[in-house]
Amino acid sequence: MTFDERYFAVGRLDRLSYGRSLIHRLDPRVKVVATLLFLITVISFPPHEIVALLPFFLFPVLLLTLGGIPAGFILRKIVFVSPFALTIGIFNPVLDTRTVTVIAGLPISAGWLSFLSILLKFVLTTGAALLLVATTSFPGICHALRRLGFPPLFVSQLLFLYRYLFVLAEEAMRMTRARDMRTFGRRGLGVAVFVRLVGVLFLRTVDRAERIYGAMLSRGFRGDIPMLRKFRISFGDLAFLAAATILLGAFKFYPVTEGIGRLAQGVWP
Amino acid sequence: MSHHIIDFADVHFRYPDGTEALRGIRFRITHGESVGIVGANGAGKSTLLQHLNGCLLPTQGTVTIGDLALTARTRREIHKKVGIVFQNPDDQLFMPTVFDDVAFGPLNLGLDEARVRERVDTALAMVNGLSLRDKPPHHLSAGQKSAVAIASVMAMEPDILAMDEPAATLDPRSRRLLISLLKGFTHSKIIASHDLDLILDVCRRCIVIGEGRVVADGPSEEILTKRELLEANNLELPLSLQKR
Amino acid sequence: MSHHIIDFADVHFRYPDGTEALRGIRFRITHGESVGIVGANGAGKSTLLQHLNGCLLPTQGTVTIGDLALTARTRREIHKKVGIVFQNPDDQLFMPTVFDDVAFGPLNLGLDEARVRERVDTALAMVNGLSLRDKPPHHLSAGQKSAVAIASVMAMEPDILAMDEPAATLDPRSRRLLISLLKGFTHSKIIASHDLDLILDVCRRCIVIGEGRVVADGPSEEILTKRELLEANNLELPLSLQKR
Amino acid sequence: MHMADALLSPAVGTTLWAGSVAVGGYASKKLGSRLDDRLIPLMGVLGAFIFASQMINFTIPGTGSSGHLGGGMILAILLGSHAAFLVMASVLIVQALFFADGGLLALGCNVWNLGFYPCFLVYPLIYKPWVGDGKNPGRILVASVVSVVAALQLGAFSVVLETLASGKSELPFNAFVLLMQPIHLAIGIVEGVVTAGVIAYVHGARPELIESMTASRPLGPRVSFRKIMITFGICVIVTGGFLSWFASTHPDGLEWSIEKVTGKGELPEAEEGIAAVLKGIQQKTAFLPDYNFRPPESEPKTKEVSSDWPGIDSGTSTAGIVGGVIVLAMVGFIGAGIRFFRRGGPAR
Ligand SMILES: Nc1ncnc2c1ncn2[C@@H]1O[C@H](COP(=O)(O)OP(=O)(O)OP(=O)(O)O)[C@@H](O)[C@H]1O
Ligand SMILES: Nc1ncnc2c1ncn2[C@@H]1O[C@H](COP(=O)(O)OP(=O)(O)OP(=O)(O)O)[C@@H](O)[C@H]1O
Ligand SMILES: [Mg+2]
Ligand SMILES: [Mg+2]
Repeated sequence: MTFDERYFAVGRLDRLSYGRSLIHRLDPRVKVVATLLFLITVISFPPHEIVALLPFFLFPVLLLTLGGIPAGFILRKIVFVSPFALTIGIFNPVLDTRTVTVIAGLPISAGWLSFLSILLKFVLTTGAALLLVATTSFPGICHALRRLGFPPLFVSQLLFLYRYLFVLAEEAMRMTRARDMRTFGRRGLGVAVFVRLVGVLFLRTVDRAERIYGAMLSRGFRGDIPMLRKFRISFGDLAFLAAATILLGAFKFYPVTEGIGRLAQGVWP
Repeated sequence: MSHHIIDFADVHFRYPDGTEALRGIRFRITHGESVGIVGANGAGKSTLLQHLNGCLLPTQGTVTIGDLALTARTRREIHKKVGIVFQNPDDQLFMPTVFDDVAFGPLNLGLDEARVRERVDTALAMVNGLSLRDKPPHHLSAGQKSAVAIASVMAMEPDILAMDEPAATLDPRSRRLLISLLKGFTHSKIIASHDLDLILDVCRRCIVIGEGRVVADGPSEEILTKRELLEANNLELPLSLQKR
Repeated sequence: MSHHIIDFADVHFRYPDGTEALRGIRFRITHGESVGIVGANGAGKSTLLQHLNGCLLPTQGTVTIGDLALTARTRREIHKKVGIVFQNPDDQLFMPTVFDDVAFGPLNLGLDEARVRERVDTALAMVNGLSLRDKPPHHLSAGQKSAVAIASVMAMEPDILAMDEPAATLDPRSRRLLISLLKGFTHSKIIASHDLDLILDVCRRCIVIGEGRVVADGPSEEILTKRELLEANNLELPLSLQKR
Repeated sequence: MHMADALLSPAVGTTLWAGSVAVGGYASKKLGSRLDDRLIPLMGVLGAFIFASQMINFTIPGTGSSGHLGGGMILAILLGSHAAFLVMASVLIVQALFFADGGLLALGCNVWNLGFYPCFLVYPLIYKPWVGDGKNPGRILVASVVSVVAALQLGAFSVVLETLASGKSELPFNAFVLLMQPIHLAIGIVEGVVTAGVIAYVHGARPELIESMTASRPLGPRVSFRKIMITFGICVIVTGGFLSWFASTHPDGLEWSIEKVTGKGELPEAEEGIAAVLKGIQQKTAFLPDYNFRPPESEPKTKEVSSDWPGIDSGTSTAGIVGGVIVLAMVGFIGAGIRFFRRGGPAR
């Protein structure tokens, strides 16, 4: 099992962020801020809200299509991480059985409404996080964090984490592989060997940190990671942020869906 | 002895990111053969070797070891037969001391203590590593690690031996020692390496891999003297055949 | 130009676990020299190289680079002069993209943007790696990583270049490219390797290390043809000098 | 035990974000003031190590299932409170972004639950005093198990509080606690044993390593009383603020845990204000005047359905359904259209 399989194609997600689409080229800061606004707005709807959430799907769809991100891939990742929210949410229909409304003779309980609402919010929020990485790249997000005032120390070590994530995971994977090749049946798979494996990996990691530090020093490192990439907020970036804010506001404060529904009912009674 | 036969039938392998590392590998190795695998960086040698014991499973085609087709199910059976030495010895040494590491395989085979100790000593002696017995692997030099990794596989007495760049970090004497060790190993063996001189010494047959395909397959003396074939694959004549 | 001089005076080094890796190393390398360091596995080559830029500090004796004695204080000054390529490129490529990595050194030197870009391009072109510019290191093959690691050091335009087994993962063609790159580097260089043919091609002087001491020191042609000396140190004649 | 955005209300999310950012800023400042810059690669690489160690699994005796290492506690032991907290925050950021494990808003909660407790509470108050000079394997074992269990219990309990305070789940307090705590007790014991094993191994193999880390550790071997008080203070303020806010939205005290949460007072006052203003504007500008938009206050239905309810009558719900179908169709259409133009366009 490769690292990618274990963590459900992290490498692929990372690779998507090397794209050069319109969305990819937006300033990372703008995307981070817009994503946070989006999340807060979605989350701020009351527990039983459903219809008002639907227009928000416009955002992920725009990012997916304009950014050239495969929708199926993102969806599968969302499903992959859903168990916790589902487990907690599924109690709602059981515990809250008040009938709220009757649609076509079917009584709809409040619990089902709130469960569905959790599901929608889950898809929207999880999708937003994944799409942020897929269209911004992790280093881009790190730069944004730094410009947004996160301590340089924190951001630098975050970049190291990203860089060595793949290296160390592959290393761990190959160590496990070596162990599994020399274990037959259950022996050797227990905690005792595991603890040593992790211990060895830890020691190697620390040694590696030493060597990396040496390599950094020999290239003039003085406590600060310089970056050549400079981000300038362009008119396009501001326009994107403004448009996103206005749309989010509209979706939040006007019952768009219901309005359209009534409009449609008015037209086709 | 049909169980020492290795058969690759139209084996394809694609990495999760879409890299087509193997694109239709086909060969058959019979009992007692010694085969060298050569090719450019990124040609697919390591990927191929990892198919020998099911570390990777083909995305298309079949690998047969002895009379078992390689699948997720038969993997464990096959692990007992094939010993692989990986390119990076650090991947292979995971126990706190050299002794524990070499003993790990035999212990898991269920041998008793005396037998295990005997095997460990024999295997370490083979690679001239008896003095490293009680050292922790992360305190070894690169070449010492390689030697121990080889010992830890030899201690399992595999039917089929596969090695990926076994000599890259060894000093010339240890390399010679490895060559004689390999010559003395009478079962089937497969060795992937850029060290064409080693291949020429140890392997009677040589397979050239290029972009995931078998480009040439034949007696080493023949293949490794074809300058154009070699150069087309980022290789060159073995150094001992080059005039200075 | 005194600042390209390397002087080891009775250098000892003991690892925390008590291993005496260097036991009185003594040599002097002057400007423009090219020196090969050879020796058995575990002789102390990697340990010695790590003293060149203060990754390790001698437990006894002094290392002088140019006119500075190596201490914890002068380490930073010395880093600017010495570029080291480590045995494992993953330890060296620590930035998220190849470009950022190669630019790291020049940026720390305080160069302006245009100059940095120019240096990065020149360095990548040297190792035939321009096409890798925007890739993240974790998607490179072993050979490509080695090439980029070399570029990231060359971009610093060091006064002194040190490499530890630079050719171990390279295929024969890439190895040739490295050899010509090294031949073109006119400042001082030190290369530790078991690839005696590479040493013979690139280095005019050769130092043999054994058990942490200098065993022999002289012109490569001379040293690398002394069969007894070599064999006493787990080495042998370069393959291209061996008759087949 | 990662909180998900979908279970969170903005108030809870932002409160814990604020708490985590404050602690993170404090930790960075502490580290920065005595920064040994070799800590930067070390912290980063150890963050990666946490992921890597999770690639290695083991079989839990007797159950046949497999487990792996968690994170926070082992980092705290090896790096000290401040650095460990920052590393843990980074690990959680990467999990939120790459694995979509937890969400971005829930990040504040997760950093708090999985970083703050082990690093700033359990490590200095439980682990350090218990383990003593760290030379006795028995004490390491006991201290690790107790610490990991304590940290996980605190974390799990916080998840319960945060979820309930957000009011998205109908789970009663008792049931939720019964669901979370025992599971995490089991996990904690296994993880504690594993943590102890790793620490003991590292200590045996490279004693100087742990010692040197201890030496450069900002929170020295003697935990000062002042620091404990500060830590506790922050903790009390955040939890207190959090609980009082919670209490104010659920005025009937403990009854909320037994009766169903009726989802009252979801939005903070300010947003109500904005909403009111906007509604006023809407009425004044007579936007779509013919269509009867739901004015929540004007339709108080039965008593049990509180004012916050979407005021559903069959008319609005059919409008909602029709509208929903149309909105989704429109979104799909927009997506398909862009795809079409991108394919056919000059870009490819
Ligand atoms: N984990 C991986 N994910 C994606 N692609 C990979 C992975 N490992 C290897 N590859 C790619 O597969 C191809 C074959 O790689 P492989 O490691 O088999 O080459 P090799 O012949 O062993 O090269 P070398 O001589 O450098 O060891 C290369 O193009 C490489 O980039
Ligand atoms: N981190 C370490 N801790 C303790 N001992 C070490 C450590 N690293 C190396 N050694 C020991 O120091 C000696 C010199 O090791 P070094 O790595 O310098 O050898 P080398 O000449 O580079 O060998 P190789 O050719 O195998 O790379 C060896 O005996 C080795 O076991
Ligand atoms: Mg390979
Ligand atoms: Mg070495």
